[in-house]
Amino acid sequence: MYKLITNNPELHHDVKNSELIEGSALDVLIHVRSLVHLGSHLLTHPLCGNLRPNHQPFRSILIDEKNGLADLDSLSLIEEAVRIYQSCMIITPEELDSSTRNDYAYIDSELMRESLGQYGMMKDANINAAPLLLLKKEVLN
Amino acid sequence: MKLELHRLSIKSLKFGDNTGFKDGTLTVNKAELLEMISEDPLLGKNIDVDIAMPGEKTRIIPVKDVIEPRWKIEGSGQVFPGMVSDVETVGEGKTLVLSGCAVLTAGKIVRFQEGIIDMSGPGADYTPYSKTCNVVLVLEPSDPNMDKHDYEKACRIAGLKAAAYLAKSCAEADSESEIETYEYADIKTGMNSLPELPKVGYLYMLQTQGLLHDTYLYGVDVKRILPTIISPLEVMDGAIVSGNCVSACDKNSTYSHQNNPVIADMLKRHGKDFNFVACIVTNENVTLADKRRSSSYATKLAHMLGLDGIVITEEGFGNPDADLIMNCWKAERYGIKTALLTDEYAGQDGASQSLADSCPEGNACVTAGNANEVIHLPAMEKVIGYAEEANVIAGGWNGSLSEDGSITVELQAITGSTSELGYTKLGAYTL
Amino acid sequence: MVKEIERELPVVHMCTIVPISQTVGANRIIPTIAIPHPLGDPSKTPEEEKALRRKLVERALKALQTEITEQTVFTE
Amino acid sequence: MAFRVVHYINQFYAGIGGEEKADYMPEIREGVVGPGMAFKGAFKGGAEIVATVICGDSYFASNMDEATAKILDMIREYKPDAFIAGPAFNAGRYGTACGAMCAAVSKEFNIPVISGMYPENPGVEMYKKYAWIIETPDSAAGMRKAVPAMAKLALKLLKGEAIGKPSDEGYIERGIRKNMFYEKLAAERCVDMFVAKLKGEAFETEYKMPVFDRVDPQPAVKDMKHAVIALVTSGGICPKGNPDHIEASSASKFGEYDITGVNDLTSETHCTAHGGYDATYADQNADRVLPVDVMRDLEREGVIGKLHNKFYATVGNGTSVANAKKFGAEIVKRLVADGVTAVILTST
Repeated sequence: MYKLITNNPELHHDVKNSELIEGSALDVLIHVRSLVHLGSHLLTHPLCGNLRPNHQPFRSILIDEKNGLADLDSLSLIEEAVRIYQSCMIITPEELDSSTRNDYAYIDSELMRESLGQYGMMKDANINAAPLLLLKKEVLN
Repeated sequence: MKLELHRLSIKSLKFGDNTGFKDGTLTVNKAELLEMISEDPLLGKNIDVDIAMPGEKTRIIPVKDVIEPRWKIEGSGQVFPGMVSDVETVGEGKTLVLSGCAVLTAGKIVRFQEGIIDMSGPGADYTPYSKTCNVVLVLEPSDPNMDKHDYEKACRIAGLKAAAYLAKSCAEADSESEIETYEYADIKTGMNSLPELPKVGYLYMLQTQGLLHDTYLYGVDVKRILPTIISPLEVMDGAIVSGNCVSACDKNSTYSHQNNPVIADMLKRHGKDFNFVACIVTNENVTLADKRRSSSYATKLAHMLGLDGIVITEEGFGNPDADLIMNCWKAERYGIKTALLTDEYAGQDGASQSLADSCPEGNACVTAGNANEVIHLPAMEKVIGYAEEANVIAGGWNGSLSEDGSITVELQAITGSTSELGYTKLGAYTL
Repeated sequence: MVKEIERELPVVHMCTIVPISQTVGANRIIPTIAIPHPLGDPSKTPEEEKALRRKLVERALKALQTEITEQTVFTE
Repeated sequence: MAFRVVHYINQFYAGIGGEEKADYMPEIREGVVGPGMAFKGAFKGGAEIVATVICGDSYFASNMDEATAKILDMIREYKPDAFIAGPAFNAGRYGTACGAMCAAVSKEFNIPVISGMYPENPGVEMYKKYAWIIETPDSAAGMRKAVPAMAKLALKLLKGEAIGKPSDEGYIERGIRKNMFYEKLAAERCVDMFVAKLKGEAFETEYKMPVFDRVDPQPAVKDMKHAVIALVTSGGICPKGNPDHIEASSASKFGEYDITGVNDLTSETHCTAHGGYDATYADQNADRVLPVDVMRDLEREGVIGKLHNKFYATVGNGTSVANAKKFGAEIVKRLVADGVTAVILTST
């Protein structure tokens, strides 16, 4: 069963099967780690986005919830992500002003939408990635 | 395939009545350029064009993309195919290049993206774009609440249009250009020539994680492709365009794609040290299934081509490290030797582990430096853009901008400082 | 840790993620049930759980009594 | 004006005495004591030892937190520009004390800290990240080599000069990444390295990825019925309340626990100290990680000779390779001394 684990309320509301973690990005990672230990597989990379922990207070991870032997790829990715988050300063959503927080939440949601769409997880099925760019006219010729 | 790059060397910039080239100076008709950019209803009224020259006490912040002005004067297709021109295949014929010149797009998209370019001082040493004569577009959306995808696209297109326009306007000066010729054989011929040399390729990883993390190939969003083969000459005509902004230090600007130094060096050594057969373009997606698929497919292409070795370059940090490592060990298991080009996030003290993933096969790894190292950038006389963005930019923090106008940031915030295409001389060693 | 022990005494490594065990240099390896409960299974009755644990420990003792020359994973 | 340096030495180098005086309490003396004289010469007036801290090795080892705090207080009023500890050569406890003090001083005063040790001194693995440790020979006979190298590096650091690679400066690699501008573009360096690798020529990677070595398997246990089997775990199982305060991650110690007469681990008696996994299951029944119940049954049935009456536990999560190695070596030493035949190591 696919499930999103997130501390981003904005995304939580838009997704079919989602668990909202009240806490930091690290809390999300640790919760996901426990699930991976019990056999869940990661469907998205836990460090999605080209951002250091101190630049991303939100984390959203899509998993395939299962019981059984831990998946090695998932395990090494989640353990590594936890290690990285524990090794440096992190920011929590609460300590940000609302405009910055919204930007972070927005980016986090954006980065997940594509993957969530692929796995049929969006409540609003119309949300698809931007269509291939076509220009109205040949501006330069 | 044969491509001639006709290089016009730009030594200075000025505004004037007619956009064109004379005696090393590129004159820009500001009104005409602004008018062309403003055609896009997504861009606001307060857009501006400015000039920044090497050595000036000028800071540009926040910079989104850097583009080298190019224009095809002969041959099929046109520069930036699928973006500001038709989708026809490029990479042959004659392309005019305004060497030493760059178009910079500046402006806020979301709050913490983009980078800093200082035209002089200590920061200038770290970015290749302090040495170019820069035409800076300062952009804003027509509606502050505009969808960020739309605005990112508008900024991206504005930069490409400006770059094409500037080069096109210099076409009459073609007779003054210096000509560089590149030839690239089809794979069959390439394979059969130079039988004594190892056959090698270049695995070109592109950032493709979503908004602000996308790259386009002939206008196609690269996250939707299976890894594919491209000739190095197509890259020079702008077949690959950057649409990503985060972590200024190691995003590959459109300029660095057009001038990809790995391709340049491999072409130079083709026929001497190896037989350079093909570039393979691959993506860096978010889902693990995509990562596995792309790495398996890209390395399978290398295997199908019978390559003996590949150079792999990464774009970005963290999540793409997983793609880099998968590409590395999957290629090595086919018996394909690899060399990797990446950068490091070893923390401000340099004591953390540099990469988020590793494999024992990655035993030939060059890095473009530690992006977390802190640098102090003294105040400049002129700031193009918004200095306060230093406090929210990736690599900066609240308080990065001092009252005296100086900025303390990680190298991360400087555009192109740890280019993973290897476009700088920066590197790291272990103390 | 397992390598340092192996320098002096025979050791069997019971762990859930076999490749990690291989990476850290264990020679006799027994795959176990799950990371938070390698030698148990909370979904079973206490009796069943203990029987399962016994089976795994017996496998470990068998591994210790088996001559090997390279890394070996004992699955029965 | 010369830079101010505070020097740390143990009771032996202060001329107070050997092992019998190792519980000597920390004190600080103005000026130079013992090997400080040699530094004085090596500094050539560029720096001056303003005070010397003396502390017994045993005292430091058994009162680390207290000793560290006390010494930091003593140093404070001397306003040092740099801190030098040792050299400790191959003396383990002295090296550990030097390393610990360097780390503490660096953190508290943010000044350069320099020590000198033989590469196998345990202080090296533990503290090389926090201090510049000059590589020395294994005994005090190497003093004449060690002091000038330490003094030279200290002066360089004090003057804010760039520090070269470990092999150039003589210090032990700290594992800290430092940027520099190379002669060539990174792209060209990468293609150079690529060509060398293709041709099978020697090349030096710019970033070393972790690699692992191997140990040959021990011969099998011949006589299980008379064997003594010990349990060891990296899953953090310990008596309830974690009496040794084993850290939830990046453990700096392991615990040794007596299970004489214990037939079963229960939620009343044992728990896990491990912070790297959901502890619910191990806290409910620690046999799920450390199978004492089954081992007792097997002992009673005569399948094994005996379950060793002590088990050893640490936390594998985030623990440095150096520490894990050290724990392994120490544990096996004790097991061999106790006549153990073979080991079951469980991990989570």
